[in-house]
Amino acid sequence: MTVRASVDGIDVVVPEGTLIIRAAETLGTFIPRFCDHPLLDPVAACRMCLVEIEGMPKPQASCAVTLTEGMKVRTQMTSQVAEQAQAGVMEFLLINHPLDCPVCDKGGECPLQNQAMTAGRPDSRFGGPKREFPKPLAISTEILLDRERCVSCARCTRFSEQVAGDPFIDLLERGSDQQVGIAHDEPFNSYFSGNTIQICPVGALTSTSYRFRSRPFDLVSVKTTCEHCASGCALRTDYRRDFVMRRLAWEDPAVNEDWNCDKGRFAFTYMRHGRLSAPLVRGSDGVLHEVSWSEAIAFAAKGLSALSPSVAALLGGRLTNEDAYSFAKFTRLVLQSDNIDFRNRPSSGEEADFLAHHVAGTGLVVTYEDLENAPIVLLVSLEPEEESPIIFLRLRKAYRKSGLKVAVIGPLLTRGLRKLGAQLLSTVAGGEAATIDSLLAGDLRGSQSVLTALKKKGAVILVGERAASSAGAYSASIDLANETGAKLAWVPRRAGERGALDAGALAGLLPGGRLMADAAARADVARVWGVEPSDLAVRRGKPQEKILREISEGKIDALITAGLQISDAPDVDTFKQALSEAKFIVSFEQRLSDVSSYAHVILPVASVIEKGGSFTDWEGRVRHFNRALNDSPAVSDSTVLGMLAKEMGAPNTGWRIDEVQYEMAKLLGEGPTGTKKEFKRAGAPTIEAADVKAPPSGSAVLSTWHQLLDLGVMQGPEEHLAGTRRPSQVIISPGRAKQLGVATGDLVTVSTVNGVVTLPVEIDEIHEDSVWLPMNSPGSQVLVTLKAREGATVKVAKA
Amino acid sequence: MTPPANSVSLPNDIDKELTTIADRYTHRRSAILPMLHLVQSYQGWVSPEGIEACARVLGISPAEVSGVSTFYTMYRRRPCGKHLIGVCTTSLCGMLGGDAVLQDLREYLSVDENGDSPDGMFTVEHIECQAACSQAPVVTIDWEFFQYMTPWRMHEVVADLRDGKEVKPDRGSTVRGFREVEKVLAGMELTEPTQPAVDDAMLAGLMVAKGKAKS
Amino acid sequence: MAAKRSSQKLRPIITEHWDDPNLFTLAGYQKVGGYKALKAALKKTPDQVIELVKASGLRGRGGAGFPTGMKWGFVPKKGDKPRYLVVNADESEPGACKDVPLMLADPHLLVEGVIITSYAIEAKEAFIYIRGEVPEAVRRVSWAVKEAREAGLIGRNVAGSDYSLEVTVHAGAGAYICGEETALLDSLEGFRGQPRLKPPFPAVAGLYAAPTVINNVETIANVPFIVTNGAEWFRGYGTEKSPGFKLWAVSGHVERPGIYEAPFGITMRELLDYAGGVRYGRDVKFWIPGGSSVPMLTAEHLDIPLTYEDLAAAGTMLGTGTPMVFDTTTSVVKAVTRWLEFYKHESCGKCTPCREGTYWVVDILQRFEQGDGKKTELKLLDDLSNQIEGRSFCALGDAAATPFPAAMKYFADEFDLATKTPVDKTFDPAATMLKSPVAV
Amino acid sequence: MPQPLPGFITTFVAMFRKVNTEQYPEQAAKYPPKPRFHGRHQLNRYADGLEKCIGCELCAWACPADAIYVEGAPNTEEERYSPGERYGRVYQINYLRCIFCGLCIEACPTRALTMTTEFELADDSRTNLIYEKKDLLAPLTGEMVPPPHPMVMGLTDADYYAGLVTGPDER
Repeated sequence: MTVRASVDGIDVVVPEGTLIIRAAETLGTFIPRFCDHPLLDPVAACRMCLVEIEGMPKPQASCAVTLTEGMKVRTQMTSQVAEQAQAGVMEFLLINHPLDCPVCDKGGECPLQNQAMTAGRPDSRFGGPKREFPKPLAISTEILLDRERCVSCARCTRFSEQVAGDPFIDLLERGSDQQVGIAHDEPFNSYFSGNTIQICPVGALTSTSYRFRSRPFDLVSVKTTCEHCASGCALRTDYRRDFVMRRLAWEDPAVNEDWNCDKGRFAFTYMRHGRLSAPLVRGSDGVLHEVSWSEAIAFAAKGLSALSPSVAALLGGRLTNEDAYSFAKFTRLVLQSDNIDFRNRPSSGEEADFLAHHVAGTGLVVTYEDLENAPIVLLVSLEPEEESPIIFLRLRKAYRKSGLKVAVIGPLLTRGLRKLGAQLLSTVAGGEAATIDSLLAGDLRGSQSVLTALKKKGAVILVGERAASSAGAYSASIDLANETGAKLAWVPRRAGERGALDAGALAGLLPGGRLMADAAARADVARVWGVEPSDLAVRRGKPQEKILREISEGKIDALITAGLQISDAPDVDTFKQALSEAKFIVSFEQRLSDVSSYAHVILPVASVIEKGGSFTDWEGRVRHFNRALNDSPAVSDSTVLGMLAKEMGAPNTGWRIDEVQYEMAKLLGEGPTGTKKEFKRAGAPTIEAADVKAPPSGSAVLSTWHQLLDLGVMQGPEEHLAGTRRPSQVIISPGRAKQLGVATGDLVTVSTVNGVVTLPVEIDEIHEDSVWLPMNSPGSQVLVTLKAREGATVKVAKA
Repeated sequence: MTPPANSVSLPNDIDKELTTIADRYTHRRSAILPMLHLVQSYQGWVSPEGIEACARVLGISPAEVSGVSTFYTMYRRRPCGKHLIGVCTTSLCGMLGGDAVLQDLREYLSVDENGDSPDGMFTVEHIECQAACSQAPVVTIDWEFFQYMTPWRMHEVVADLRDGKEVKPDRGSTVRGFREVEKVLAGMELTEPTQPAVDDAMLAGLMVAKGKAKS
Repeated sequence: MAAKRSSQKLRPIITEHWDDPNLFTLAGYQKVGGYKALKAALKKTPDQVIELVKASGLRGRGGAGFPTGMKWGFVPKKGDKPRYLVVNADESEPGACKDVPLMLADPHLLVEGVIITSYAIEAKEAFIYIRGEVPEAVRRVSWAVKEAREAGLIGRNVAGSDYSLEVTVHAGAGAYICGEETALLDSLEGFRGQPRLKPPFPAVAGLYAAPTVINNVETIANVPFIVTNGAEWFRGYGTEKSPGFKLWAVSGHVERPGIYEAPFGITMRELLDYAGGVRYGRDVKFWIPGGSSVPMLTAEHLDIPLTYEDLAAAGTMLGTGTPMVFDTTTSVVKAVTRWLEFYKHESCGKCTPCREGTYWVVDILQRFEQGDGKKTELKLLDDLSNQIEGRSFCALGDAAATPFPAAMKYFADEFDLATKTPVDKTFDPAATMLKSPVAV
Repeated sequence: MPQPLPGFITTFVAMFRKVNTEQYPEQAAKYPPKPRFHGRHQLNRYADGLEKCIGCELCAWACPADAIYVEGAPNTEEERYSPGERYGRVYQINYLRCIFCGLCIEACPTRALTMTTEFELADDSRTNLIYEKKDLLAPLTGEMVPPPHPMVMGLTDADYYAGLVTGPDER
């Protein structure tokens, strides 16, 4: 349904329910505004957008009135009434504004400043004392508030309440004393708090990390893609000279809309610190020495050539698509090996089969838009707010606007899940498959509505990477999708995982989900690479866990690692053992890491802003980005691999980014040159649901996942951001708390034979047999301390 | 903000009492105003502790409760004396004598900049219109109503309160103290009125109509 | 000075029994015929009651004067959402003093009106939102509700009928803005009492997003009388466009300030007469027909009939129908300053014109009060009033823009004088004070 | 008169006219630049020694030659260089690029940046011609105390901007 109306005498035809302010935008008429934001509910509080509507005695707020048939609207362009009304409101807004633009971080990109120029008076008639507040007020370690500058548009408070669901800031006081504020002792620790800075139409909200660092006119803005998680946010990276000064969300309606999370916004300084400037080679003295690139490449090439094909590549899931692809190609073509894995985290063979069958090279199957329009979204082994925050935001939007039903198979309703009004199908870790089976069989209590909804058109199942720790969970998810007709998507945590999978950085898989065992697929890949099919590695490789074991067993001799962190590995001891026993290790690093002390050659590579490339988000959407720091001498992994390949005498096929992207387009079916062919796909995994036994008394089944803000290396030295982390705590059920005789806040130990974690306890409605710990937070590094993965049985006791 | 020295703690079972108020409403958040009145009935102000208790019981954030509590003028930011004396100084009351009453009372009780008398017995403040302009100037003591106030009558009332004498307002119930009246507003105390609460102004027209008007 | 009986215009109807010492009790109320109207109403269908009130022409007594029956008729009767009645007993308008007296003197009249109204709109739940600063009204109305509940007039099967109703008395906490109906709803829902966007209108999506009728106390108090005596009887009072009678609460510099109940159409001169005239035989300087939010008039307007239509023609409004009278000892500059201080204090802060406009205007007016105004600022004040009026979110903003232009219209010379002389020098504050009836 | 004569006369007369040539550098002191001459920049101070520059970068923005580079930073209670919240931590003018147009001076909101009449800027090193903050800051005169130090007791940053500071704190 559309309506026809006129704005400034120009006819417009817009969908029914279109706000005047939006209709005017379609004509290119910008009506000034402060409180209006297209993704927030209208409030019409600032009164800046007043327009004249024929037949109405008073000017109306165009941000709150929808166009109706035949309505005649006149904006400030043609109406003196509207122009005067806006000028009057602007004059009022400025009387208490400190006009400290020269020292304000918003100065130069400030809607108030800009609109004061277009809609304001040239001079001020106000001579009285202005409102004054102590400034700035730190409402969290990351966000600072200048109340004097605030125009009470309530964008920040509405964002926090409506979009993020974290109403930790609210308007306090009233009348001319009205101000934004937090409650006593409860800071604005929302994962999405940085967005309020971006939507603040004045400089009232600024960040500690960017305060007074630079001015907008001094910055160069580049559109980039966030490298932190698989949500795939478009970012605006603003840099000055050689330093990134800040990051903002770039508007992308298909993915992150106008938002991003605080990790994506503030965690970028890791790129600056401790960067390697020259290659390092371990001398005969056992010490790493800086050498020239040619020396390093020659040394690495010699070492690898000697041991090839008894070589493996471990990638860690953080690489760009182009780099992961180059590794996939380098391993198969140059090293003649298929030992490659991008998963440096708890993983499983079932997962590899699932990915090969269902995910690799499928392109867009489930999108953000699908989530928004779904009748139900079932989450399996996924806590979206912690593990993929933009999925969380989209689910919350759908939950608020259209009552999307969210159901979750997991141990407890977390804060994030409560904000989605989610229904819990409670299970201990490891019981996911059994729960899905009984959901399908119809004998899970209270799940009938879930099953019914899953059978509706558009239903979605999202399964997280933690399903790898739960035998049968991936298989059961496929069954559930097949039985109900719901769409199934895989949500990894790291930005590089989906892209690495599509690029073929997994044993047995060539780019685009092609099976190495499939001759036709091999031939197709070989043709694009300009080689004979016989030039590619033949023997099927191993996943990471087996690779590490085979190094210790002497079956694999050399390793290439890229962006790897030992502490992320499911079995830290085995990893260290393997690294110490490997004959030759070439490590691609941005800075020294815990792998460096084992490496024989360290090749410094570019960070994500120093190279172009792409990430593929969980949807399968390829998110290209350009190089931001053009002057940086740093080189990408694929360039380095090219040098190595040349040195090792490999066929001269492309390693430059444009060549890589051309090949990828051909193989992955992207872009105009993409010619996606269908090849044989792997069969679905059919792992039976594990028997879930109740843990012995005094023990519990461990549930654990990464909190969004934790000890991750890429959150680096960013103290202000770290200050907004959620506290590390153990979650146990009320029953267990009673048994242990502990109250909220008491210390509780969680232990295995390997180690003990002691944390304050939080009592929540978690599955009776479960205990929850943060995976990698201060005081709780599960993989390192307990050496246990999700689903393990751990002892729980009062400290 | 640390609570002032003269702040008292909430009782241990405050959550239970707050819950009984919340349970009165199908939509529990509606109970927030009476709940804050209840907090004041214990503490004489709305403390951070009280805000957290309300937030806990209603399942909303403390910031939201703070937003509400700071919006309404009857919720106090600091502990109140035993009696809260409010003198109306909006147009009519102010001009008919409210200004003089307020100025005199502040001097008479030697109140500090916060309006507290040195003995902690009284807190004096100016209040906005009580919508009882026929009885101007209006003074409220613990929100009980006093009309046609003059400085010298104010002195008597204050002296009586200090001496612990029973003070009857011009309509309604005996003045008992700020915290006690907050219980009424919280809906936690329901007592049977025994006397009519009618004054001359309310009957003015009726008396004229009945020919009984005083001239 | 008492008015002659022969020309008596006063008609105590609502106030008829206010001097009865037992009226505030259920027994006392029933003795004078209370709750008979309820029984009569329950014999009619809800729609019949609405039709009756429509036919009576009853208009809202809260200030806007919207036809009550029409308001009730807007509530959709279909749909699965509950319907609510909310009584606006948040009387806070400077000048108004009628709802609180009504609740103190005759709480059961309000309760009976609430039951009938709820029945008419088929609400299962009614809220009486009483301003928190009047605990005595909270006590009395709460007690009346308790008595009515115990007498089977509230709760399941009201007075033996099929109809059930719950009534909740809710105390506010000090915010004039909550007299604005949508702000009241937000406050009642437990939020900051800031007004809401309209549409949706409360009749469609009000309390808890359900259909809601919001009526003023005095409006509701009229309902039992209309049910008992019929629409024709009601229309027998007042004028065509302003039918019925009204509690005229006269305040200010008069001999006997107080409530005078009379049909619409009575003049201020007559009311003044009943109230014993301006005290000490002084003259009227200016008067305000219905609360500080409506423009003031002067002595030359004393013969305008007090009706919605006649006052509108005179450039003002009936408002709450509670005239304030100021004699010649009053400084209009001071009066306007105080009103603006009130509006500044009570502005909710949501919209810019009201929040910032009142801040600015008060800053200027306070200097005028000190004799420190500038001539150019009079034009500025006029501009600012225009910038507030019609551009703010709700009627409070418009109200804040009312006092100055009206005062300027009649008393420009006083503002001129205030550019040089403090108002306390021009007008002795002592002279305008009340000589207390309880003076020593 | 024969043709060449007027020319010789002109030449002859000119020999007795006052010469316009200024002998530089011998007589430099005799011919100081005019007061409004656009010479080297200076970063001014308040009477107590605090810097006027707030690091707002408006000069850098205004500069048509892109000769100015500024980085701001927050003042703290312990370490204060200018009144108010912000000061210029890095201040560079590249005199290889500067065209002495003075637009930076117009842009400065605190009158921190002005131009002196100093014009002797020649150098044989590119590096030396990038003037740092220490090269540009006005010398401490009179009672001025070198920052960092607190603002004069009782004065606010607004008072500083209004020119109410007359000297260092008595303490």
